[in-house]
Amino acid sequence: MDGLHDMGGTQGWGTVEIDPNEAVFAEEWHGRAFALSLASMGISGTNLDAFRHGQERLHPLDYLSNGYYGRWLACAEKLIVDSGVLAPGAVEARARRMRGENVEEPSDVEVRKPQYERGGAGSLREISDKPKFSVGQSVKAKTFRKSGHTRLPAYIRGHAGVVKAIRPAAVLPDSTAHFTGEDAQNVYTVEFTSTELWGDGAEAATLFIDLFETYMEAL
Amino acid sequence: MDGLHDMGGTQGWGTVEIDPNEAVFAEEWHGRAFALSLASMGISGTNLDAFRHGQERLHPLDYLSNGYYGRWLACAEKLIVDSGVLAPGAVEARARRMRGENVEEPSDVEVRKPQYERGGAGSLREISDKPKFSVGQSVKAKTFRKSGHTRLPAYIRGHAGVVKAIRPAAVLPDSTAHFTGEDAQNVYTVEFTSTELWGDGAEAATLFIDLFETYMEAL
Amino acid sequence: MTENPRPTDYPSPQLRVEALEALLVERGLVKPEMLDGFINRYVNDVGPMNGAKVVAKAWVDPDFRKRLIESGTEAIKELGFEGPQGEHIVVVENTATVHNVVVCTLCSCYPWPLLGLPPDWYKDPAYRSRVVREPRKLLGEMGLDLADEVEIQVWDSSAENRYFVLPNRPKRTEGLSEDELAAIITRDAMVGVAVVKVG
Amino acid sequence: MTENPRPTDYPSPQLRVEALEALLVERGLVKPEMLDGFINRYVNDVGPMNGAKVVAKAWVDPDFRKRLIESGTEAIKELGFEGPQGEHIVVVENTATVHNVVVCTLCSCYPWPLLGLPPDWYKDPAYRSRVVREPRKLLGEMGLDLADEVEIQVWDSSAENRYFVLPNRPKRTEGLSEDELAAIITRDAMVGVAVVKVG
Repeated sequence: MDGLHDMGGTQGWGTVEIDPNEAVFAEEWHGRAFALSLASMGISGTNLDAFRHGQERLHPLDYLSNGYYGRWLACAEKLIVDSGVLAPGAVEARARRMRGENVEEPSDVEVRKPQYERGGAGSLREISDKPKFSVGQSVKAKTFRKSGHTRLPAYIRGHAGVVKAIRPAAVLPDSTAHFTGEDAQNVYTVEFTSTELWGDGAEAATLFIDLFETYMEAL
Repeated sequence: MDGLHDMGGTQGWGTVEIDPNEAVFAEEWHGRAFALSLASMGISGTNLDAFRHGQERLHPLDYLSNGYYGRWLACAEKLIVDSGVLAPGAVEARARRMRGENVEEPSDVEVRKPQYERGGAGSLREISDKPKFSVGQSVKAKTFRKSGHTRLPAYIRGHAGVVKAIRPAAVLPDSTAHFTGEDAQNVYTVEFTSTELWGDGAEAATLFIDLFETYMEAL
Repeated sequence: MTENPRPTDYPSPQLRVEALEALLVERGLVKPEMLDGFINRYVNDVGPMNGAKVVAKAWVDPDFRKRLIESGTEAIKELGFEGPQGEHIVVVENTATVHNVVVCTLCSCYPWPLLGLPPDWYKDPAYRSRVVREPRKLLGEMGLDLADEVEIQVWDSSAENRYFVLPNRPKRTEGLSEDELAAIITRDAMVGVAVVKVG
Repeated sequence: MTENPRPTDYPSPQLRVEALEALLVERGLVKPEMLDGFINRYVNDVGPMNGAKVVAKAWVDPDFRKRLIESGTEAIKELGFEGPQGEHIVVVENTATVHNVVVCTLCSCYPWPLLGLPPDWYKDPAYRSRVVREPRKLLGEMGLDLADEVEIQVWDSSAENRYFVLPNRPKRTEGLSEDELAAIITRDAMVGVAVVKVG
């Protein structure tokens, strides 16, 4: 989807501060949110790609307001509610009760975890399809706009690059996140010049990005 | 600039609620922020295009967090501080003092309003350049990425359309917002099909948008 | 060029607006009465009632309608409506087969002299982002279900032209006076997210 | 598909995380000790000290370095490092003329088995957005001024491959042991926003 999460090359975000004394979890709830997020994929019967898409589906203010673990927590809750394991509003109601509000908790709903087949643990797969593109070949990233999950960032779409390496095949996030199949396929690291991506005035640099075979076409 | 403000076609924003009983200014500060924003352009010696760009330069959280008048207020303050009429931090310090904090207000700084010539009031101009494009002509919006202000939205860039109408010439926001000249030029309303913009699966619709001559090239 | 987000204890907009006004008043750069004037103007004098008068007149006066479509700004000035955000007003007319809707995807440009300041929904990122990509779906969610055969035309106000929708006159309004017609014409119909209905 | 933003009195993340855990524990779907285990693992056992061992070994052992570059995941497993977000690790080596830097523009993918969880700056929208467009300027702001003749290579981790930077070994470290070398290797150098310095 064309959302806020797709940040490559967007402007207006200010400067980056490094805190050399940063704790792994700056606040205690960050750690709990992290651990619950890891657990949420199993509890909701989803997967890592669905978890990433769940973050993308947060409203931008929710995505930004409570930082990284804020968006993980909101996403964990979303996946668990989507699966019917908890009722919509259950977490909010419990949280309000915890701070003394007299609200009713919703009744449980029917569990409806996504039904789909996984071809194994993790994301890498052995496939028999030979790579369609070869190292050194000129390729172009497809130009597409879709409402669902994809790992083809907007800043690459329509641009020409060169295949740098062929990586292990992996499940396609675009279908895995929506439980419509794994569609495992070849993955390539593709090299782009900064001027190709950002225009003639761009800073000199080389950009490498991993693209699934279906994101690419021969040039 | 490629910022959050360029919202056409972006996803993840949820649904739209109409409040039939909405007041013109829902809160009293909205009205003050509105009026101060109108005044801020004169006070800072800037212009409407600079005001729009000032909003774009807010951090996305500032842009979104306090709604429309929140971003107008933040932008008014930014233009006034940029011009040296108020010192950086002056508004924050006064506001903190108003709520009882014992903070010092910064000393005044040197006023440095932008120096530039305006060709008249408002944005429309009489120019002698004949329109480069004619009604019915096929054109393409340029593909560019720039860090400064522009009124060519990302969702139009690189797409082909047809000139629908020639409008009154107007100052170019891209230069006017940066005080580098008015560069008044012809403006066109250009028609795009939804499938051209959003791909084959798009809802059927026709999109009309106003483009400055320098945003366009013949197809 | 841009700034980092504010600290969590950053003063509220309520306080900051007061602080900004106080600092400018102290320096003699604004007068509170001038600000009051701006506010009063858009609360009391400039609003959708202006646009409604234009539409009602166009419905009853074919010559005015013709001038309005051909040269909106001048026709509207005949009724005394002009001012900021009205340098060049283009009137787009709905028909049996075309429905127009207006947006400003880049900020929230709006024809102030005819409609006053824009409502919240017009400034909502959800409206700005979606109406150019899925107008029929969005209008449906907002309560306007258009027949399949009606073509949707979306006008993105990206320059200084301001678009204003001339809605269709509803049936069974033949007996209404121009003032009575103006009373049924809504802001939302003149932006294009609604149609005018009777009673 | 997406949701509207929360009401202003929406409970804080602190409260919601407690509420979520309580609801899941009541249903027997998580055990608090399991969550403690996840947390402890990434606070105590998995962090940049792992990556530092890999780099130090690569600096002193040319055969290991060769295996590391050719087949990162397997070479790293020799040292016992593997796990989530480490299915396929690719090591990119800095040279006198090439500096590598890693990002994930779409979320914040990071080689957990070698570096633990990513620091705030890596997850910051400013880092994610800018390092692919103006890396030299951004690295300069972050304290790393690269010579003009050094080419910057940016690696955007958009699939399941995880990138890890093998920094240049600084001069005047010939006398240091592998453990002493590991002690000077920083997280930031292994992501590519810093270089390794001596004392």
